[in-house]
Amino acid sequence: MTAGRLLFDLAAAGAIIFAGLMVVGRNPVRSVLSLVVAFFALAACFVMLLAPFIAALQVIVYAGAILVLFLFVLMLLNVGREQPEKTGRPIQTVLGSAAVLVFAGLLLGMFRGSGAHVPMAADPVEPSLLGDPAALARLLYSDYLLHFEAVSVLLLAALVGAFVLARREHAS
Amino acid sequence: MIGSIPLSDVLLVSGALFSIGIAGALLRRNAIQIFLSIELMMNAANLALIGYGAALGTREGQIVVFFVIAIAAAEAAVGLAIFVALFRHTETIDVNKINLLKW
Amino acid sequence: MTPDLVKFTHADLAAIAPEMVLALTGCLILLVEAFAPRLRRWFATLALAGVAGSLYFLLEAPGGTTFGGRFDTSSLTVLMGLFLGAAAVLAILMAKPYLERTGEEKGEFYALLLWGHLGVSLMTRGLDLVIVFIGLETLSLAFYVLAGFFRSVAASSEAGLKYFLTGAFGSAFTLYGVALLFGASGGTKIEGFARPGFADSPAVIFGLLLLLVGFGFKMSIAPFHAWAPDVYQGMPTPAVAYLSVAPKGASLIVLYRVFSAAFEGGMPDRFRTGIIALAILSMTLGNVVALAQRDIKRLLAYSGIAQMGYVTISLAVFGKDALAAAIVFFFAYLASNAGAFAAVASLYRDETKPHPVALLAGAGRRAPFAAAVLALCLFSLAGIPATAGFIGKFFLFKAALEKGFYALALVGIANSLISIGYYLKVVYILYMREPVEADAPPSLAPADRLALALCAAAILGFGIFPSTLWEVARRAAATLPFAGP
Amino acid sequence: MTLPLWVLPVIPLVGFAINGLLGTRFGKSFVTAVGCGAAGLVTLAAYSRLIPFARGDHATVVEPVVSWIAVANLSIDISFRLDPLSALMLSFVTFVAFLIHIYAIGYMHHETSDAGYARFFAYLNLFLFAMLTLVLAESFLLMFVGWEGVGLCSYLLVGYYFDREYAALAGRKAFVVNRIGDYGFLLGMFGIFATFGSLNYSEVFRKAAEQPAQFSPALAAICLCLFIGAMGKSAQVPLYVWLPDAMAGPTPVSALIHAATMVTAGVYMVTRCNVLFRLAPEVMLFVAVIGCFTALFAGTIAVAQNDLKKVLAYSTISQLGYMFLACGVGAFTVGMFHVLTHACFKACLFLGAGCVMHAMSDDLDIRHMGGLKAKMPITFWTFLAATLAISGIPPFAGFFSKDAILASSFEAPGLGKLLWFVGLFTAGLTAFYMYRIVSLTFFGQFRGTKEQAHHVHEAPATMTVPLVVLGLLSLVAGWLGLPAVFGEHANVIGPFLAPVIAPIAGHDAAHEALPHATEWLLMAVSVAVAASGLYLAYQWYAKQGGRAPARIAAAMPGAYALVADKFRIDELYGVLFVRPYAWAAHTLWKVVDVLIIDGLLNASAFLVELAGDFLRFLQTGNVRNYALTFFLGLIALLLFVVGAI
Amino acid sequence: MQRLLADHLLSVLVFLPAAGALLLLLLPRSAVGAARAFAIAVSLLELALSLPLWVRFDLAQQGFQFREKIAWIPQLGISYNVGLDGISLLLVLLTTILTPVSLLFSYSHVEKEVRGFSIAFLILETGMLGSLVALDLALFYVFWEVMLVPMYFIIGIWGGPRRIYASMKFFLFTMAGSLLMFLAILYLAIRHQAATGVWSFAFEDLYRLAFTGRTETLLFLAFALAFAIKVPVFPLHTWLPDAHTEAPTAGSIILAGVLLKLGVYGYLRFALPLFPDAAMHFAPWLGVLGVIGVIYGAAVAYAQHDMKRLVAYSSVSHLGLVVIGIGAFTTMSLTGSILQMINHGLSTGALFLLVGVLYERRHTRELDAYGGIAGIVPVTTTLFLIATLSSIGLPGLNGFVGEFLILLGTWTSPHRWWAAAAASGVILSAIYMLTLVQRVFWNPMTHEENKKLTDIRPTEFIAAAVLVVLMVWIGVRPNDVLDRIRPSVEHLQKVVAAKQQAATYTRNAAP
Repeated sequence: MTAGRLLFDLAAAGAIIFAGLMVVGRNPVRSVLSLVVAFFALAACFVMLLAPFIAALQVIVYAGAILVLFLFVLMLLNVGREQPEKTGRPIQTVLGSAAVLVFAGLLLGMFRGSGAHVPMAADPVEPSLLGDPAALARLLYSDYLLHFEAVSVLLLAALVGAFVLARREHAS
Repeated sequence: MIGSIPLSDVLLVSGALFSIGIAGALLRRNAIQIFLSIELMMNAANLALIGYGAALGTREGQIVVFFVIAIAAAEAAVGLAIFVALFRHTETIDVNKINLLKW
Repeated sequence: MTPDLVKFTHADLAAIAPEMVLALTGCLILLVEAFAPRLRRWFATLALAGVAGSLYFLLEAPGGTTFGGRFDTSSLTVLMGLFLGAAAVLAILMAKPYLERTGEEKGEFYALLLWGHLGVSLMTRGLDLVIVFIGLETLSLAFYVLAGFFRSVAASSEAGLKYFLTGAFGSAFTLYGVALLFGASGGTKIEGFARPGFADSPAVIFGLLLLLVGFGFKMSIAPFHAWAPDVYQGMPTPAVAYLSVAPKGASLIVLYRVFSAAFEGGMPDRFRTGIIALAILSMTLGNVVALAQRDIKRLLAYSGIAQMGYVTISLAVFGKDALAAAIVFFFAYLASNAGAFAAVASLYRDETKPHPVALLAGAGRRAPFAAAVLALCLFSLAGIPATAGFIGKFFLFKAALEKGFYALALVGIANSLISIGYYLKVVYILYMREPVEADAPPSLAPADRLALALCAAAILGFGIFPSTLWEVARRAAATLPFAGP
Repeated sequence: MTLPLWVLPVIPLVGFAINGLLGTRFGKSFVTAVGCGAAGLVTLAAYSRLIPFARGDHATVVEPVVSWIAVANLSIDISFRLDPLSALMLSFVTFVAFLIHIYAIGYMHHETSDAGYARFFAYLNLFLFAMLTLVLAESFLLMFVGWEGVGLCSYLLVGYYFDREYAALAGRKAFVVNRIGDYGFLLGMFGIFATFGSLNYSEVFRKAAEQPAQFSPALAAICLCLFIGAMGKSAQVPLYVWLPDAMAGPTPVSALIHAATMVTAGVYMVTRCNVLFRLAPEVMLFVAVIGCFTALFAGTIAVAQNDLKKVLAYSTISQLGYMFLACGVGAFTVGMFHVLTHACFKACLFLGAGCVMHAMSDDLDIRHMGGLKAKMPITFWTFLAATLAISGIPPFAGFFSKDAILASSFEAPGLGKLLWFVGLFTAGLTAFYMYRIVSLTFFGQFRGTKEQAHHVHEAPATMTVPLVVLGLLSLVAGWLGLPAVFGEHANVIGPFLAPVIAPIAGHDAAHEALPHATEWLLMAVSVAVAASGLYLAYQWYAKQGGRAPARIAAAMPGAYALVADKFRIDELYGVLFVRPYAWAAHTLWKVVDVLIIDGLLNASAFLVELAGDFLRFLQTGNVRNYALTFFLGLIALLLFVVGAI
Repeated sequence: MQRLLADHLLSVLVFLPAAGALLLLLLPRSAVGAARAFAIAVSLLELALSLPLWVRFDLAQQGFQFREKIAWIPQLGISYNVGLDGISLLLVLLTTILTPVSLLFSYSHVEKEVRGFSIAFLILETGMLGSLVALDLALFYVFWEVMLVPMYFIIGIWGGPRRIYASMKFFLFTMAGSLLMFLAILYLAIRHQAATGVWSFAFEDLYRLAFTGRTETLLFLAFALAFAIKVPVFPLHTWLPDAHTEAPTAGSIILAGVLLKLGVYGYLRFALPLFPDAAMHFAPWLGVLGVIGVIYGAAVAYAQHDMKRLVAYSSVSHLGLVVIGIGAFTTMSLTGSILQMINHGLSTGALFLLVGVLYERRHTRELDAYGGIAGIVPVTTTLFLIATLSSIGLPGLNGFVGEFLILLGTWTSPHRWWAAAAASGVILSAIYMLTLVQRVFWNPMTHEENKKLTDIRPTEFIAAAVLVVLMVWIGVRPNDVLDRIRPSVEHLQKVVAAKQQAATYTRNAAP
């Protein structure tokens, strides 16, 4: 039981707990916030898993940018806390939760079983160097160049799309 | 094993988070909360990727996560824009109330 | 690890050129929109030029894999590129008059269409699941927006929401599947799956199923179809015309790529049975529910679900000829379905309202050409001989019977009988009902006329002279490694 | 040079074609010329062949014209045959037909429309064509052509007044009932072909006569079928019902088709097939019994009828019964002899009735007539001659033929005596009812309306001349067949027809003639019976004005009504066949077609639609449900695929 | 041009109408008269071109003539492969005769969408001719289905009040059958490929395949169902009365005249030679269904109040007879059946035409709406009477010869009682047809409006007269036709017998 192990477990536990809160909470603002916490916890896990750079991204981009954006929108639309189901169609809830349990059972069962056995890479990277940003960057601009270009288009599309949808009609 | 952390634990956590995300997506009615749950699902995937990558001893996992984060950001932008656009019509983002198109 | 930073060869450039052209055309259109709005009349032309250019480069591109074996240029990708290009061209052609009628002639539409098209083409060409995933997301993002493009129309925005939520949900599963496969194969390259016994581990099966579900969602295979009718109904018709064809073809190719690599020992029986179940469910549900539809776009959506059921037969049969058959089927489906949507786009006066089938009454006399093409497309979808649709089914069922899937073929046949029920219903309304609307449908715009003519020509052309297409498709299919013959 | 036989049918056919196509345009006189011209021409042509034939050695002539149907081992030629039998038929068919054509000129005079007039003569010619084909045919199939042809013409001519419902109905009835007979004929032909491998007379009869043992087993059935055909055509019980109704046609038609020629086709056919019939004795017996019964049955009905033509119709049926009786007891020549004589006097009777009808302005009810003797003498005398003939009073024609029939039935083994007795009784009956109508029509006081009274007049020459000719014939025609007692060669017709009755190997055709004494006795008896019948009728109707019969009728009303209603056979058939069929047809349609078959189909279609209507509501419009279905689908797959591993 | 007609006569015949239809597309929709005239002209030209077939047809030759073969989908050995034998020759001529007849009749009666009507009709003719000459099963299937679409439109657009239901029923019924046949055809080709390593859909090649009992049974049933629906064999007939009743006159003529025959034709051409054992095994069923059809059709016809419906059911009865002839499978009965197809085409065609003549004037088909009109419309009456007599098989007209041959041939087959039972049709047909004649043309005139009826028009008269002339001709000189049928029938029987032996041989050889 090393310190790293302990930290990971704590962070994981935190992530799961706050994720749970995010889901059960009726108040959207509260669930955003709990998700922020969950993401921080996840970032911690990433660090434990030798991916400090990603952890940083996780904090900056996800917890920072994205979820803040969520908050903005929430404020903008000031939607209150979700009303309890009046329509009384419990089938969605019942079936949904049952299904989720089954799925979790399958997935986790698979992981507990043989699912976790993975082949070692041909030339495994020295663990301490795994998270090395320079190496990551080099990889990004060499093997993953195409992905990089593609994502640029994706972002552009998202940008333009968001603009199209959200701008006020000045024409009319 | 990644350091002292067995891969299976990492995967179990990721699986748990993924399932929680699904639960949220299925049980919440507020579009934004649904979308949050979906973000959680993607993060669960990220965790699995990082775990695998570390266990395999390759950086590819991290790279993938890098892209996933970018995609998630883009998705968020578009998604929220859609919510806003829709909200202009319906004054709500409770998906139970949004069913013009059906049958 | 090589010291030099950027690895970008001429080969890579040549390979990626088509996508670049698309991306740049999109940007160009936006720039024109921003700085010379008077030129908006030329957007469509520009977009067409862009597609044409990308096709040109696609045909020029030297074969083989690039970007470190992550990007494919082969007879398969070229053929699919043509397929997608054709879809894009048709969409653009019908978009111009459509947007003019609705006063929404914005450059963004074309730009997003082109970028989405880019994403789809990445899906067909990527040899790396991450590329595929990025392509998928690009497509999705672009079309989430296009679905909600008519911000002034509640239905459109709702379509956007529904497509977005379900789409994001679906791609989360896809992503998780990618993660699992990455873990199991130690990389994201598809070729990495081609390892003996790879498909034995549950994690891999799990991942493959997640992919199947994720892409099945894009193909709108039942039970992952539910988004399609609503989205089609609310989405601008030209975008639907593209969305209802191109991504489906690309998704099938992706699945074929992945499975052909992963199942080098042949597809496990239970996996296959699962796919068969999807096929049957999709065909039956699509056809039966389509019988009950009142809105032409929803009807076409369900018909599309059923048609994808037929395609899934090919996936279940899983082999060179099956893939070739599926490709032929997709070309037929492109001509018929896009043609149908083109006709619908040109036959309805008010785009922002629903499109009840009943409004088509009397169109046979008021808009003879559009109506005739619509009828032709429907007959083709129904698989009446001398149309492309028949040829598609012909090869599909041949493949199925060849591998001994008799029951599946029988179900397919039974379904095409049901399908005739609703296709003929539309034809009958077109030609045998007195008009209900006072004013005739809008006069046919040249672009629409061209689109319709192209579809009709393709339907009859493929229907009467299918051998070339079949030859090409088989050569294309041969580029994938299949277990056994 | 001799005229080829095929010309004979063709002449009237041409007449038919001309009148049918152009008749309406060129008016009555043209039609008359063509119609009667054709009839006359064909008569001349016929006799140009008959006279040499009769003079010569009566050798059978077969003249093939052209192959008609040739498939596999079936090869039917259009070929014609002239032998004593067909010669006999030919002789009177053409001649009587010609006379009746002439008569029709006068009779149809009052037909207003040229179209109708042309139609009438065209049909008459067509009938002549069919009848000649029937008579001259060399193969069963060709005979069947004529057979159906005459049926068609009877249908067309009975329904000549198409705008009168009863006429239209009668026509249809005639055709359908005949078709029932034809059904038998067809099966008979199939049997013949299956047995003999051919349908040509010469071949079939040769084979049958050569190896009777080999074929006789099949022949019972075949002959039965053939006889069913004959029953239809020659109006035998139970298929006689069409003939009385057929009187709805114009009287010349009744005379020509329903008395003289067509209805005797059955007898002709049976005689033609005598070789086959003689090999099927049980069928022969059946024929005899049916004939005998029909004679009696129809005779009985005739007694109580008041419609002049109806009485004649029933008497025709009864006389046809006699003919079959003759055939049944093996006296085919005698049967044919009666055909000949009957043709003469029955035609005469009908034409006479036609004149009366003409005079009474189409009223046929004998109760309205009376005392016409003075006003229309020619009609009366000819009618009387014919009546005496049919009643069998020597030396009139009927006497000889009928007496021959009675004699041959008397000498027949088995039931012979019984048949003879019934025949004899019927003879008396015949005399009675025939003289009954004579009395009621021509004697006593006129009982019709005023205008009828002064409208009554003798018919024009075109009508009376044929009457006279036929009257004479009904006197002399019988002398062709004087019984043996008048000397060896007294009987002309018997030897003339003898060659038709081919000897059958192993069957001895020769039967010993009756002793003369017996023969005289039989004659005496039959004459006595006939005479008493006449006398009774004269007493009751001419003298006492019908009080006695009225008393009898009053005494047993039920029986009288039954007879007067023709034993209500039509009603019986209605209940047994007609209405059940109509009911079955309707039920089959409504139940099997509409309810069951279409019901099943529409139901299945409806179920599919219903499923669609139900399933579409799974599309709730709520995106969460969509996500759920998606997820459930995934789980199902996982459980099925991964769960298994 | 000369060469074209010499070597590619069949192709010219098949595609000329389609070409005509394309040209019609160029006409403006308003050019009604032109469209009419053009369509008739094309169909007449077609007729003229088809006559050389009759002349140049070599009676001595038993196999197919006027052969043409061009690769179509070479990868699967599918080829444009056409030819003609006696059976198809007659049906082709029937088609080329009935099409102008129908168009001629429609000349004065179709006002709505004349161009569309003409186009549909010409395409229909291409479809019919194509499926009559196709010797490649894929090709056959294509033409077979192509016929469906124009007929669907003809019924659906120019039909009567219940035309929608009728057209839908017609389409679905036929589809239901042919889809199974489609699978069967594919399976055959696959088996051929498996056996020989070569793809082929050509009839001659597939003919060489031998199957185990069960497979052959299934395949045969798949084929037989498709054809039985088209014929139609009881109890698959219920689409026919509706289709006939609702279709416009011209449609009914073609439907009864040609389309139904294609069912029988397909059975003779494909089902029998390909699966002789199964066919022989099921022949008794076929015969029984035929007998039922004869009697049932006749009975139900008698119960009808609607002239067209009555004639439609009479078709069920007549084709039942044809089916019996095929079931009996003697040379005579087969010949009779084929001749009877032609006869039925002529007589029923004429009946529908003349019913149409009345309908166009009075706009009702109810028997009770007529009565006593013989005096008003003598010519129509006469023609109708002749058609009736032909249809009830009066000797001297065409109907009799066919009927007689079928019945006699059946009688000489082991199934004597079929003939005995079916011969009763002689009586029943007389009952319903004469009832029709009586109630329509005879009887007292009860409806004043009938007094104003006008007699047949020249165009109508020509159309009907052609048919009547043919009836008489075939009735008097049946040999002209029989000579052309006989060789093909004998050939067919030889082929079937040969394959039966071969098949049994291979089956015994197989372990």
